[in-house]
Amino acid sequence: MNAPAPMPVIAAALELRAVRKSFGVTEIIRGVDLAITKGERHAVIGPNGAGKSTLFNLISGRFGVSTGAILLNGGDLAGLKPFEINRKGLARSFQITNIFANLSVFENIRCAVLYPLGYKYSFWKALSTLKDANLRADEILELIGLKKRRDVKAGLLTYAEQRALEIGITIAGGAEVILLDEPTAGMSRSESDQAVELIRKVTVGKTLVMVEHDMSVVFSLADRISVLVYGEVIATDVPEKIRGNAAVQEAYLGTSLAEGAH
Amino acid sequence: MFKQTFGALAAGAILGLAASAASAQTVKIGYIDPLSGPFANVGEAGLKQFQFVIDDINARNLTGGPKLEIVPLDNKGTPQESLNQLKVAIDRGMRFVTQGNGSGAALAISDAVAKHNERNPGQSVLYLNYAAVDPDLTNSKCNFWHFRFDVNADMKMEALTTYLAKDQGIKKVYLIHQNYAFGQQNSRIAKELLARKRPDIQIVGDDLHPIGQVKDFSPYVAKMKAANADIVITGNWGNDMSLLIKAAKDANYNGAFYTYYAGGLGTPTAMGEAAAGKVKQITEWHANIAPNKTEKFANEFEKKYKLDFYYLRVNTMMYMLADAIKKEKSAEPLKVAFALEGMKFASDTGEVEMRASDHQIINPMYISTIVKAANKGDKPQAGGDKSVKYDQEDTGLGFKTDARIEAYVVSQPTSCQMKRPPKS
Amino acid sequence: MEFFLISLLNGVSYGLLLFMLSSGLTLIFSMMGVLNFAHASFYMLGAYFAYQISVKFGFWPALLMAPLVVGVLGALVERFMLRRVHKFGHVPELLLTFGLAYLIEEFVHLIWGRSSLDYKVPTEMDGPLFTLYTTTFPMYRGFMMLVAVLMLLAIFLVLTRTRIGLVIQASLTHPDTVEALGHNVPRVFMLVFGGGCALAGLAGVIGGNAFVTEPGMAAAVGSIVFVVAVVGGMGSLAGAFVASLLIGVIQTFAVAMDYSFVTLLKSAGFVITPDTFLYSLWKLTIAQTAPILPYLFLVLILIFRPRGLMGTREG
Amino acid sequence: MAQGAQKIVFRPLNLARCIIWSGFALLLLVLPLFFNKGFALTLMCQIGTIMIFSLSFNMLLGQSGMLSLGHAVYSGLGAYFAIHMLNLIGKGWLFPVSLLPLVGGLAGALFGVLFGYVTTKKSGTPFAMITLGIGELVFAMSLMFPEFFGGEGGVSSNRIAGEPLFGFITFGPQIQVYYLVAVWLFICTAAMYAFTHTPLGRIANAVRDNPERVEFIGYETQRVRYLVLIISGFFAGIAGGLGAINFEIVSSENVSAIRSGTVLLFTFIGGVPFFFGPMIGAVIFGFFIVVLATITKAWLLYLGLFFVMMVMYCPGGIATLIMMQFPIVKAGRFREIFPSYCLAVAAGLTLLAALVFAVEMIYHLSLEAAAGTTKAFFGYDVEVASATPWLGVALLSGIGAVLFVAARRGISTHWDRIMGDIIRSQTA
Repeated sequence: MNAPAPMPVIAAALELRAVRKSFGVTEIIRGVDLAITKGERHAVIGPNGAGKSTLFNLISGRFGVSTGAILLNGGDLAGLKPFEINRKGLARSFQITNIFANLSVFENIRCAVLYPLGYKYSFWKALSTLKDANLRADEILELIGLKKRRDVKAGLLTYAEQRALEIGITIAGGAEVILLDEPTAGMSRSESDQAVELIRKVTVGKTLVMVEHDMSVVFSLADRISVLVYGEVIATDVPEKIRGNAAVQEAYLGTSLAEGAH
Repeated sequence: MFKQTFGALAAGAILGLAASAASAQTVKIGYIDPLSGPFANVGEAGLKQFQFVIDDINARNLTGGPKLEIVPLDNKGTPQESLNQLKVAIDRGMRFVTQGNGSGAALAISDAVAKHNERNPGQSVLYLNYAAVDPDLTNSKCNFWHFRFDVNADMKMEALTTYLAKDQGIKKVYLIHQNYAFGQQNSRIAKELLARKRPDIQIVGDDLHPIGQVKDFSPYVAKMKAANADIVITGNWGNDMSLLIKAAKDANYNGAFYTYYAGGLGTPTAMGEAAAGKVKQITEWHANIAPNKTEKFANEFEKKYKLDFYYLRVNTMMYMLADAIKKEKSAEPLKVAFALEGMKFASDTGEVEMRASDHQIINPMYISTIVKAANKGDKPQAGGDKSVKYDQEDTGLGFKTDARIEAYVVSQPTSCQMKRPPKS
Repeated sequence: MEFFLISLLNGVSYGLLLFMLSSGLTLIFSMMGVLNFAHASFYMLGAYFAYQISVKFGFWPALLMAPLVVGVLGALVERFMLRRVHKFGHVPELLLTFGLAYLIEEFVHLIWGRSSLDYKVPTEMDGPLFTLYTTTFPMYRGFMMLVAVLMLLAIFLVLTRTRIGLVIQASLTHPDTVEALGHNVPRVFMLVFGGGCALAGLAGVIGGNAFVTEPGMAAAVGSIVFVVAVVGGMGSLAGAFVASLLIGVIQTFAVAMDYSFVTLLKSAGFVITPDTFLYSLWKLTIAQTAPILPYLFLVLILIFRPRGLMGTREG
Repeated sequence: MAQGAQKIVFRPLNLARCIIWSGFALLLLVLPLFFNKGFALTLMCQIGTIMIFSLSFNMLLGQSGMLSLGHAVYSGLGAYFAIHMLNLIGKGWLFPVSLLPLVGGLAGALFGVLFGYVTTKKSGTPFAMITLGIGELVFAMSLMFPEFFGGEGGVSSNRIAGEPLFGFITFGPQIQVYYLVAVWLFICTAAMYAFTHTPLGRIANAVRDNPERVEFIGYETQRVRYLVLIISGFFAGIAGGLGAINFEIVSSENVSAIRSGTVLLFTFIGGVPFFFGPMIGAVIFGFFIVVLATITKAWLLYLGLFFVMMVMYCPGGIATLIMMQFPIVKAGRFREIFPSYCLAVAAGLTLLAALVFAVEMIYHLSLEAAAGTTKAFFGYDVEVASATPWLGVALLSGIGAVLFVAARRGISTHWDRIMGDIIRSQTA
C-alpha cells in the first residue's frame, strides 16, 4: 500500500534550505535541507534531543531561524508569526496536549474552523446561525470519533480522547500542510493503531510531516523518512532504504533493524 | 490604595425602612461626614463636638421648645456617598444637614440640596457647612440653602497676608500646596494678595504635588533652602503636613511655616518636637487664647471624650441655629434661613456676623505658633512657655497667640448672586 | 553645587528607603510569584508592634522582636491560608492577600484605634549625622540607609551562599524536582513568605517613626512598593535594588526641575497664554509630576521590557 | 480557574432561555413596587449601574482571562464625558438625556482603543500591573486638570435638561431614572450575553484557556484581547454614563483605584466562571455596603472576613455554589443532601453570631469607651465589661464548631455518593 512514491516534479509543499538554529552558544539545528512534495506523508525520526521538536517550532513560527530559509509552497516564512503561517495553510499539533480545557469538545473544534471560514473577529454574528461552521465541526467530530462526547468539557476527556481532539483541532482548519508532533505518544498498542487509521483517514490528499518514535506507526504511514541526529539530517529516503541504511542503524537504532524495535 | 477599598465606599442606610416621622418636639440634624475608612478619626471627633454642644443647648432649652438631635450618617469621605446619605436624611424626614470634611462632598451636597428644594418646594432642607473652605461655595456656586460657619480659604489668606505684610523682615516667600482645586486656588490668591500688599516680597517657590503621593519631602526642603526662603505658606493637611515639617527639621530649615491645618486631629502628634517654634496656624480659636470664654466648656469636653476641643465654630453655629428657631418659634428651614441671614451673634471670641449677601460667616481669627507648653498633658514640664497652659494631644506642645485679626479685616467682597425663594 | 550634592544624597537615601520597603515583596514576588497586596499591611503591623514593644522595652528590643513577630504571622498566613489557595492559581492568591490587606487594617483600627500614634525616633538617633554646607543630614536617615544595605547583603548571602537559599531558588522554577530530592518545598515557601513579611515588619519598625504611624500608612506605601518590585524585574534582587535607587534619584531631581512646555516654548520664542487650549496641560511642570513618575516607569517598563531591568522571566 | 461540573446545557435551549430573560425583565419592572422609598430607589439604580460595570469587568476576567486592576478608568472617563455632555444639553444642544449613556460608552471605547493598544501587548501579571499603573496615573491626572475633571468638587450637572422624553419623562424624579437604568441594564446584559455567543466571544474564551494554541488556529491573541477590551470599555462607559445621571455629579472618585478594587472584589464574590456571577456580586455589594454599613461600624471587618472565606473555600463564587447543585437537582437527589445543608447553615449562623458579638463588644470597648460600657444589642443592653457576655461568645463558638464539623462530614459523604452515582450513570 505504501509503495515508494516516485519523486513528483511539482514544487515542494514545504522546503527547508540550510536551516540553522542556535540558542545562545549551543547550536541545535546544524544545517537542515529538506523538501517535502505536496500530498507526501513524511516522518522525521531521531534519538531524543536530536532537535525534532525544535525543527517543528521553527517551521510553525514559534521560533525564528538563525540562518537559512523555510518555504511553504514556495513562499518564504521568515519573520512570520505562527498565526500568519497558519493562515497560509500550515497547521501543527503539540507533543503535550494543548487544547481548550474549559470549552466543550464541539466548541474546541468549532474554534479551529472559525477563522478559515472567514468569520475572523466578528462579534455581530451569532454562533448558532453559522450553519457551515457547525456542520464542519460535526463532520470533524464524526471523523475523529468523538461524536458521543460532543458536549463534554475537553478537560474531562481521557488521554487518548484528548490526543484525538488534538489532531481534530489541527486538521479542522483545512490546512494543506499538517505537522503532527508525536501523535501516538503515551498510547497503548490498540489506541495507537486506532490513531494511525485516523491519521491516514484525515490526511488524504494533504501533506503530512510527522515526528514519531513508534517505528510501527512510522513504517505504516510514512512515504519517506528523514533521520535527524544532533541537528543534522543524516538520511532521507523511503522506509525500506532507511531500514537498510548502515549509518542510520549505527547512529540511531543501535541494534540491526531486522529484529524491528517493537 | 487598595486597602481603603471599602473605607471610602458607597451608601449607608436601611433599605426601605419606614422613615421616622419628624416628631414635632425634636429637630433632627443629619451629620454627613466620614465615620469609617481613612478619615474616620476626624469625622468621629466632629460628631462628638456636635453631641456635646447639643446636650448643652437641650439642657438650657436655648431653642425655646424643640430639642435638637444629631444623627450620624457615614459618607466615607466621598462626594457620591454624601449624596446617598443626603437622600437617607431626606427619607427620614430630616430638614437640616451638616458637613465639613472635604470641599468635594460640600459642593456635592450644596448642589443636591438646592436641586432637591427646587424640585420639592414643600420639603426644603437646609445645609449648614462647618469646615469646607472652598471659596466657590459662597461665590460662583453659592445658593440660598447653604450657610458656611467657617471663614473661607481666600478670607484666611486675606487675614494671613495682612499680618505678614506688617513684618518687614520677610522678603522671600515659598509656596507649597497639594495639587488639586483648593491647593491651586490657594496658591493663586496668595500670590495675588502678596503682590498687592507687599510688591517687594519675592515668591521664590510655588510647588504643587499630588495629594498623599509624596513620601519624602526632603527635595522640596532642599529647594526652600536653595532659594533661602524666609517663610513657607502651605495649605497641606494630614500626612502631607506632618511629613513636610519632619523633613524641614531633618534638613535644619528654620523658616516659619504658615498653615491652615497644623492643629488638625493627629497632626501635632505626628509632627512632634519638629514643629516647636516653627509651625503657625490661622484659626478662629485655640486652647490658649486670652480671654478664653470657652475654657470651662473645652475642659469638660476633654474630660468626657479624652479629645482636644477644636471646633469653636460648631458651638457658634449651633447656638445661632437655636437662636433662629427660638426667634421664629418654628424649625421650618425657610424661616430659620431667613432668620440666620444677616444675624449678628456674640460668640465666645467676640461678635460674628452671618453675611446676608453670600451666607458666609465673618468672625475674628487668631494666628498662633506651636511652642513647648507649660505642661505635658496635666503634668508640668521644664522649659515650657508659662503663658501656654494647655498642650495639644498630650504632646507637650501648645499653641501661643501671635496676633488676633478683627472680623472686618477678614471679610472680602463676594461675587455671589443668590436666587432667594419667596419669604412666606 | 550644594543643591546638586544634597539632592543626590536625598535621592540615594530615598532610593534605599524604597528598597527597604519593597525588599520583602521582591523576595516573595520573585521567589513564589505571589503578588502580595498585603505587603504594606505587614509593614504597618511592624510599625504598630514596634510602638507597642518600644513603649515598654525601648527601641532596640523592638527592632529585634517586632520583625520576628510579623514574620511568624506571615508564616502562619502562608501555612493556613495561602497554601490552601495555591492550587487554584495566581489570581485567587492575589485576591487572598487583597482581602487580607484590609482585614489587617480593620484589625489595627480595632486594637489601636483610628488616630496616629506617638511613635518617635529614639532620642539617641534624633540629631543630625553630619552637615553638608548648611543642610544637616539626619542620623536616623543614615541608619535607615545602613539597614537597607544590610538587608540587601543579608538576602543576597542567604539566597546564594546558603543551602536553604539554593533550595529556595530551585523550588521556584522546579518545585516538583526539588521535592523529589527530599526537600520539604511547602515549608520552604512558608519560610520565604514568613521571611518576606519579616522584612516588611523590619521596614515598618524603621519607617514607622520616620513616617507617621497611623492606620492609613499602609495605603500610602501600597502601590509604590509594587512599582519597585516590577520595574526591578521579577526574580532579581539586584534589579529591585537598582530600580529603587533609580526611582529615588530621578524623582528627587525631577522635583527640582520647574520646567514645563510653557517655559520650553517661551525660550523658543512662543508665548502660551492661559486661554490657549489645554493650557493646564502645558503649564504642568516636571516638578509637579515628580511623585507619579514611578507609575510612568511601571507602564513603560512593562511595555518595552516586561522582564524588568534585570529580571529573568515575565512573571 | 473554573472547574466543576460537566458543561450545563438547557434542553430545549430557547424555551429555558426566554423564560429566564422575560423573568428578568418582569423583575426589573416590578421591583419599584416593593422598594419605593427615595433612597432605596437610588440604591437600586446604583446596583443596576454596578451590574453593568461588573459584567463588563467580567468580560475581561471571566471570559478572556484578563485581570484588570484599573477598570474604573473606563467607567470614570465615560462618566466625565457623559456629564459634560449633560451640561451641553442644558445649554441647548439637541441630544436626548436617555441616550446619554451612549456618550459614556463611546468615550469608554475610545479610551479602550487608546490604553488598550498599550495594555494588551502583555497578558497575565504584566497586564494586571500595567492597568494598575495606568489607573494610578489617570487618578493623579484627574486632580491636576480642573478644567476637564472639575477639581476636587468634580463636575456636577442637572439631569432635567433638553426635551422631555415622549413629552412627560424629565428624569427629575428618581423613579424615572430607575426605569432608564433598568432599560439600559436589560439591553446591556442581553448584548453582553449575546457577545459570548459570537465568534470573537468564543475565541476570547479560547484565549483564556490556552492563548498559545489560539496562535496556531489563525488568531492573533493580542488583537483578540484588544477588541474585547474595547468592547468592555464601551459597556463600562455606559455604566459610567448611567452613574453620572443617577448622581448628577462625577468626581475623581469615579476613576480611583478604590473603584477598580471594588468591582474586582464583588465580581469574584458573585462568581467569575459564570456569566450571571457579577450580577449576584452587585446585589451582595448593595447588601454589605448599605444594610450592614448602617448597623455596625465594623462592616469592613465582616466584608473582609467574608471575602477571605470565599477565596479560600469557594473560589468560584456564589454562582458556582449554586450551579454545582444543578446536576444533583437534575438527578432528583437534592432531598438527600438538603438536611446536611441546613446543618451547615445553622453552624454558620451560630459561628457568625459569636463573631458579631465578639467584634461589636471589642469595637465598643475601643472606640466608644467614652459613652459607657453598655452596648445595645437588638433591644437589650449588654454589660460589655463584665465576663458573662464573653462566656456566652465562647459557648456559642463552641456549639458552632461542633455543628460545623458534623455538617461538613454529612455534606462530603452525601456529595461523594450522589456525584459518584451520576458519573457512573453517565459513563455506563
